[in-house]
Amino acid sequence: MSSETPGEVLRALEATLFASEEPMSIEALAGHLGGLENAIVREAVVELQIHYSDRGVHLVERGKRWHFETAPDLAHLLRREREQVRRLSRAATEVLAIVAYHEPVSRAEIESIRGVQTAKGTLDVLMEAGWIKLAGRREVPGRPVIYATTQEFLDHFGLSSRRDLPGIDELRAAGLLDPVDDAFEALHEEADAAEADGGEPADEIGESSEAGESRG
Amino acid sequence: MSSETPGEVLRALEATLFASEEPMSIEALAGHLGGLENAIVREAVVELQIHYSDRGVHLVERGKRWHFETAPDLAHLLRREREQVRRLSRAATEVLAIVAYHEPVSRAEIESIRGVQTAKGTLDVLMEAGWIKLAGRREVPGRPVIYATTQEFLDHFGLSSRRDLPGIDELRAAGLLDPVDDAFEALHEEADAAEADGGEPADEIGESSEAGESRG
Amino acid sequence: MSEDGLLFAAPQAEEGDEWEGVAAPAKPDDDSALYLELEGWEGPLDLLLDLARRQKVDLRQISILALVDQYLSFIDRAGALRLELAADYLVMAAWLAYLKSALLLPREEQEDPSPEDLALRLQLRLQRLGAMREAAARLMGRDRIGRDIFLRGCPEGLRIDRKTQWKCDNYALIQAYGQVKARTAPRIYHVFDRPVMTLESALDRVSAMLGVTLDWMDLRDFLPPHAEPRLRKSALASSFVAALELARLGRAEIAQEEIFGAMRLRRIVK
Repeated sequence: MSSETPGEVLRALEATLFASEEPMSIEALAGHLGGLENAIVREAVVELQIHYSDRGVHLVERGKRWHFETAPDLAHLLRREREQVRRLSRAATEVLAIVAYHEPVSRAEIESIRGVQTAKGTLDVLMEAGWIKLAGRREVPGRPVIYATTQEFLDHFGLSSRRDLPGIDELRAAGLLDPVDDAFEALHEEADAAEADGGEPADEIGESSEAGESRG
Repeated sequence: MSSETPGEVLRALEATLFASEEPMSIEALAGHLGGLENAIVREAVVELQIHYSDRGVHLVERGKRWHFETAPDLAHLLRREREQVRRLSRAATEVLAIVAYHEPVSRAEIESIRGVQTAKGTLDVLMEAGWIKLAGRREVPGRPVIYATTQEFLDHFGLSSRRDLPGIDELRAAGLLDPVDDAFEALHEEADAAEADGGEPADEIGESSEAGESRG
Repeated sequence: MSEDGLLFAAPQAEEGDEWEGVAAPAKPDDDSALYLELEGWEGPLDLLLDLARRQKVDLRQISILALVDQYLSFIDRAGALRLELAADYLVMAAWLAYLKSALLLPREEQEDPSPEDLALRLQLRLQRLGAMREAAARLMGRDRIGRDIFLRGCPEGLRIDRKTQWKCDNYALIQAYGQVKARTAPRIYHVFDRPVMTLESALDRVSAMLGVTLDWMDLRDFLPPHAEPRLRKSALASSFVAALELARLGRAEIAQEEIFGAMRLRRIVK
């Protein structure tokens, strides 16, 4: 790509993004570059992204903020002996996934999915890592605190946005992000509808088929 | 200037130098990249240097070690100055006027003329603005610092000398010596603000940054 | 159920392939202990989920009854190994044993909620947990910053220094000085004399006038007849207080017919 001399905006963007200690939004970049128009900055950022797309360093967008990072395919060269990445307990990884796929979510909701009480420490660890944050309270009786993921979470796991979460569309389509109660009722309604149709109760829904098998 | 897809060595070098926390020697780079020959690494580093020579980030050699840094002509982007225009608070304006009419004056003299305590911050603001300066010490017990106005002050207010300031008689003729209602109100406001602060009478109005310092 | 009590101490035996993943290798320094490590194990639902996986079928297709059987046999076996079972495992086991018996009972005798419903709920729950567990694994397996992907090692950092440009104009300056001067200039105060009737003179006046008659007199009759309004006001106040004082001393009585009505005064003859 662009082998010609890059324009001044491009050079300034490149320098700013290289020097910044944090990912920067288009607005922040525009502001830093002395009030350029957002549209111009956006265009230049995309051009820069394309320029770097085949290089050892990539320009990526994470939750509407941009930063440079090393190309994923070079991980084998760069992986460091001492791992800088926090090792999470399985409990913590599950809780993180539940927060990410269901956010915002209360502790009770997390527990109802996991089926076990979630130790206070688990949420603390995730908050300390900067991956989840308090996101207010749910306006239901008890006003429970709810949790959501952070910009740092997107950064760390290389997600442009929550829509990038692996398999989230499939999970949603399969109803696997709906609460058990909803799924349960939906199945019952289906079964009732089927019965009303005069058909046999669909056997993959109820337990009848299995119960039947086991009796046999 | 490699506009073609950069080679693998180049990409690896780019990523390694980008991620490194300190400048790296050719040998260290070669070692890091799985024992490449120094000559190959050197060649690639030079190629990379050329690629970046007209960009916003340069690859530079410092004492036989290489690292990326912001292009020198863009260094101003790293430390930006942002100017903001602020109105001088009433207290500061009064102090400035007193210095202008009575210079050189000590802080105690300013206070006795104003009839209110004067925050240190107020004088600091005026010095920061470049309108007053320290003008030595008065040879009296305690040797208090005395203040005077600057050339910048004259320039800013369009005065060729301090004698251009209207005299007391002229002020009176202009009605500026009449006990103006709003002057009283201003005083009351100050007193109220000070009471609300729970502190001593503050002489600052409005300027929050200076408020609170007056207690000192 | 809780995350506590996940460490099971037991003789290291029968790390059967069936339970791999449940039993982590024993700690080398204590080979008599079998640790069910936190890495893999958390609670009953986890175990059930793992059992479900082990059947290597879609959760929707598996038999809850078979699952329950396996879980219960795990608990049995753990008991045989003298595993110190966590309370929640046992609670779950009891619940599942109930569920199993209910599933085996003839349909008509079943209560509400039916065991089928309970089993369905369990299955739905396992499905969801399974989905999340898989999602977590995929998330953790992504290229992660600090492990696979790196940010710039020594960013120069961006700094913004704010500088203030102070604004003030000529007029404001001179006006401020004028105000200081005006504020601190010596000031002359005029205090005006006001016509007043003191309490003493009112007392004298009221008692003297009361002495003349035995009839009721309106309070206003005691006021100097042609006084200027300000003196009248003062006289009214003083006379009122004088009347109260005389009443207190038992030398006069006061009457008022209605609120804000005329106040009348009469001498008391001793």
